[in-house]
Amino acid sequence: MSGSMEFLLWTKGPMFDIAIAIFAIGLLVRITEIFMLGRKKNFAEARAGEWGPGFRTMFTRTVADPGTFQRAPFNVVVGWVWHIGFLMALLLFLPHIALIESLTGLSWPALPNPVISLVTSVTLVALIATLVHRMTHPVKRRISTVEDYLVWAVVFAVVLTGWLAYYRLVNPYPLVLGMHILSAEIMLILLPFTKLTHIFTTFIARWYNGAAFGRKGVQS
Amino acid sequence: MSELTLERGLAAFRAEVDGPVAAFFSSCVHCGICAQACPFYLETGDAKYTPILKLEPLRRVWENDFTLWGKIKGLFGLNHKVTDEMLAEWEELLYDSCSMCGRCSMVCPVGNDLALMIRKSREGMVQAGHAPEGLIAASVRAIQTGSPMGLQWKTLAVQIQHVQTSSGLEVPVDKEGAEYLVLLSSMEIINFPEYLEAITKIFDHAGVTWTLSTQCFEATNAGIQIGNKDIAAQLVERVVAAAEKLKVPKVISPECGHAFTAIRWEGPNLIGRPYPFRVFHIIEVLDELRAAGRIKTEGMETDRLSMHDPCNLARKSGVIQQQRNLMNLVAENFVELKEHGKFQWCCGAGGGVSSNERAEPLKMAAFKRKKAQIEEVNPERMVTMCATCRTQLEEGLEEFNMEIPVVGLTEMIAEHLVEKN
Amino acid sequence: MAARKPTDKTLGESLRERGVSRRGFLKFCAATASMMALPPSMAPAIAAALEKAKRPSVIWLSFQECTGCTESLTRSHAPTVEDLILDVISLDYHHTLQAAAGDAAEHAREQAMAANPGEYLVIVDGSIPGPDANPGFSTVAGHSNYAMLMETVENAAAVIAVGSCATFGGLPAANPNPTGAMSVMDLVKNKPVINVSGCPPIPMVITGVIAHYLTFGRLPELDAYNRPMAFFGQSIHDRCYRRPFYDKGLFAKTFDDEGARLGWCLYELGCKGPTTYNACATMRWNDGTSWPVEAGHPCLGCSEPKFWDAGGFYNAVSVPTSASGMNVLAAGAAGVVLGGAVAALAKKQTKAAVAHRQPVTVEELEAKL
Amino acid sequence: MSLLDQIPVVVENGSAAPEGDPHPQGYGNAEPVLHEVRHALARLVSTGETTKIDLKAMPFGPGDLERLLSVLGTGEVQASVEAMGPTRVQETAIPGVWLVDYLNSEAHRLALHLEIATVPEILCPQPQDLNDAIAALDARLNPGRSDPPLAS
Repeated sequence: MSGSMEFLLWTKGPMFDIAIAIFAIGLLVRITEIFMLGRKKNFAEARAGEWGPGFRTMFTRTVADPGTFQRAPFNVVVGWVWHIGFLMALLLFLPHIALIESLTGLSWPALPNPVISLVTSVTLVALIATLVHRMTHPVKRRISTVEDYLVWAVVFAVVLTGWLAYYRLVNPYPLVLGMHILSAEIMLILLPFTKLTHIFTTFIARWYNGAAFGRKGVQS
Repeated sequence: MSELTLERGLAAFRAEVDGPVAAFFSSCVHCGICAQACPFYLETGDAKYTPILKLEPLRRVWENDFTLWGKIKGLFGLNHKVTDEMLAEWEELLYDSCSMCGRCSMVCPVGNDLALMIRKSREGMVQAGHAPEGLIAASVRAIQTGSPMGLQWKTLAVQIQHVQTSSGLEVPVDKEGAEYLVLLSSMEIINFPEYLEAITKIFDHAGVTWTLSTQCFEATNAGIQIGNKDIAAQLVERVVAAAEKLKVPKVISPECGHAFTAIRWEGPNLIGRPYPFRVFHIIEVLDELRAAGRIKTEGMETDRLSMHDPCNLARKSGVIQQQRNLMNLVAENFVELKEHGKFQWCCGAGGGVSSNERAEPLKMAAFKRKKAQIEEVNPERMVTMCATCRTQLEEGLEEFNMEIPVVGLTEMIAEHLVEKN
Repeated sequence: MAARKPTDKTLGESLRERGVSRRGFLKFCAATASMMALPPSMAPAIAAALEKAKRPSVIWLSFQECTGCTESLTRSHAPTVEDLILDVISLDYHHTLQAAAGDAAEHAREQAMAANPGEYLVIVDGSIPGPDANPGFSTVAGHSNYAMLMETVENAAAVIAVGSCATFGGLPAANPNPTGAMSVMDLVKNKPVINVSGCPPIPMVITGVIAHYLTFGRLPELDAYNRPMAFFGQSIHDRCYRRPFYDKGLFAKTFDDEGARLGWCLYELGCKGPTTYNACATMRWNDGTSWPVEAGHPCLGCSEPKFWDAGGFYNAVSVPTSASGMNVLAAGAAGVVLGGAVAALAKKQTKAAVAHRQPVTVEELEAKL
Repeated sequence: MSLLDQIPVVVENGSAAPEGDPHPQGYGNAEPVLHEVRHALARLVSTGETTKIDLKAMPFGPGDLERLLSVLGTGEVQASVEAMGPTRVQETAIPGVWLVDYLNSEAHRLALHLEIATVPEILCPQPQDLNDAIAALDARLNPGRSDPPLAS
């Protein structure tokens, strides 16, 4: 007997354990690789410290410089919209907070569900826009790999199934909730092995960037 | 005789992979924003010039040899290897179409320092025997003759003679214990001899003790441009030896961009030890003298002036405010280019592109970005502080029939010095 | 009660015989429609069907169960149920309710089966130790549950599984399922099986399903779990009067906070309403008085498969059933070790590469010119 | 639709809560039912179609039914039908909207309907009973006669 509820319980039980284990092991492997490689000692006289500029760049790089915004407004705006939408839905939707609390004991206030559902709808539209952009813009077409499309599909599936589950547009509900959880688990599993790693490593990369420029006296 | 091979190249690529490289490649999401910062892509519209794509060889080495996932893929033969053919194809991307201006490093949303990785990639390219002929020739000349252009002291000696005659001032040579050792670039000596006369006047005016060294006058470093530590380190060692011999506490890098980053930031790491002296760009020194009140000027330039920040000086070395202070000292009608300072646009000639003859068409294409910037503010003259940039600006403006003279900032300051009685 | 051949009279006739007026019949139909969760506009169709419906013989089998389902049924306050159970249907065997015992009781069952082959209904509550389990785990009159079930359904018209044990295995089948308990639909493959899940099911739903069968003479529309759509077609969440609070993001955080007092959504307190399909929100319990959510307690999801094994009753639906923060930490620690090993190896390689790095010479470069 | 305007229904305040109601306006399920009633009334007016709404099938929370009934109010007509226990019919303050409460002989509620009709169905004589009406009356007029009278 394998119905929708059994499927949901499988995604909430054994599959979740597998996914979270692969995610945690894989991600820590990745981050350990980076830090173990480290940097060589720098003998050049520094103009400024590395930590301050490094931390600043970790945050400031989130906002594009005005020139880049003018030259690639679509890239910047759509990228922003869907990232913020995804993060809001991930971190400020009550069921997700309950999940995080069960794993970590940490919790925070949620946004009202209609806000989240609106944000998710906008995110879906923005994600479709990014795909169209990737398939049509000459640079993005040229540099895109199978992985880019795979990752897009997984991220889109996570948001779409979440949206379908929220509006209960697929019956029975445990089926669509299970699909949502499963797609999120696939995303967790893929995360350490694809560009999704940037969710974590971008802050390391930005720090290195900010530190390298910072010690030369430029806030990058 | 040993030769440069793919294997040596791959080993060199591997030796360049460190924490930042791993973090950068782990983070790239293929958003393509770097292309929007690259004059070579923007002015040709060819997507192969997207900066991150230029780094594909290094990325493959990283993925195959430094990630668990890459090793697993390798077990099943699923990884993409770096081949000799690939490197041959990438030679154009890593040299001809990149001036290492670092603008992409400033805009990458995930914080990748792409220019750093280009520099690292060139190490592998040289070892694999895939560097452009022009840069190889310049490197060989630099090692063999002391100058990438094959210039010798006797040519400089003639210049010194001219300067002394026209200024009536002494050009100090091999003066032990001077405060500053002044380095020059071959291009300056040949194209812009005014520079030597200008600093002679300014230092005399400000009462600075300085000297040239017959042992080493060349500041430029072809090894940095081609991307080889061994060549670069030898060239740096010459400067260090000269400075140590003359016991100077400070060394001045001339109006040349890469020479400054080479001696200032890479040098100590190339030789593996800190310097016993400090390194300054001439603009830094002039601004310090200005701040100390040791430079007195009279009269102002009245025409509409704008300024080109050399990438190596501004974005890559943090010298941004100094040249503006000096401009304001002598120019009353100074207008900034729209994007300047750390967000300035490259002239298109840096990073060895100007020494790489076959890259000439790309170099001129990339210049169109600078040209558009200049057209926007429509100055009567351009001011800059890098001989390579200055040459490129002059050639480019001439190519497009724009009658805008280019002047060096140091010379302009020298022209306004208050005459001593 | 003795087994008897069902009369040839239709239900309509037998009601009128008992002096029910046409207005009374109309009222009966209205009540029946309400009980079957059908709209009032269906009353004429019900009236027409009742004019033709025959009384079926019913055999009720109880296996590994707690009698809660029977208790629920007999506490049904739907007032027509006495008529339905005692008069309208012919309940020929129910070992908890019937007066007869021992051989007489078993005889009644056999008689009912023999008298109405292919026409009698079998109602089952409780789960059944499967064919591979020790048959001695649960027996009635010396027959294993499995043997009795298979024998009884052989000539039945349909089987109605009542309660979560009969429908999904329920508590006996919960991990580790010591008796190898199985559900009716796991075992009965060649007869229609209608599932009326719940622990216990809403009494009105039990009688409603029986009423539907005997009114229309056919099975109601069923969902993927063979449950009647009329009662199980919508989730608790969709019909919950507290749903507007969910939609507005107003949640009770504890059982005694302000939100709980104001009747806000119980999602965070573990309500399984979103994944649970049942009619509690409209039919309610205790004569329509209230139901768990109205009483301030989250839905346990008792009418869904594996509800005993679906994680804590007081954990939100989104909370995984097994992983804990410790698992994540352990996996992370393993990652650090593994990553460290890989990186150390890579670093060793790099060091070797740097150490054996052959310096580039001018001669080598010249050779390229 | 001009007729509708004359009907004094104010559904906007439909969920106007009883005193001390802790819920903000707009909560509860009384208001949607009132809108359903409004649509049913429109149908009754334009096409004569009647509607029955099973209130027991509504996902009412505490107080919802009371709120609904307090909005509908009490009208002029009350009726009671004795058949399989009592059935109480109450006209609401909205003409055409009736509350029909079906109870069994033990006064347990079988069903609770809102009926939107000129007259609730349960009050009307059933067609088959009407067919037998003359015979029934004749039987009372002439208790002795056995031959049927002429049909009207």
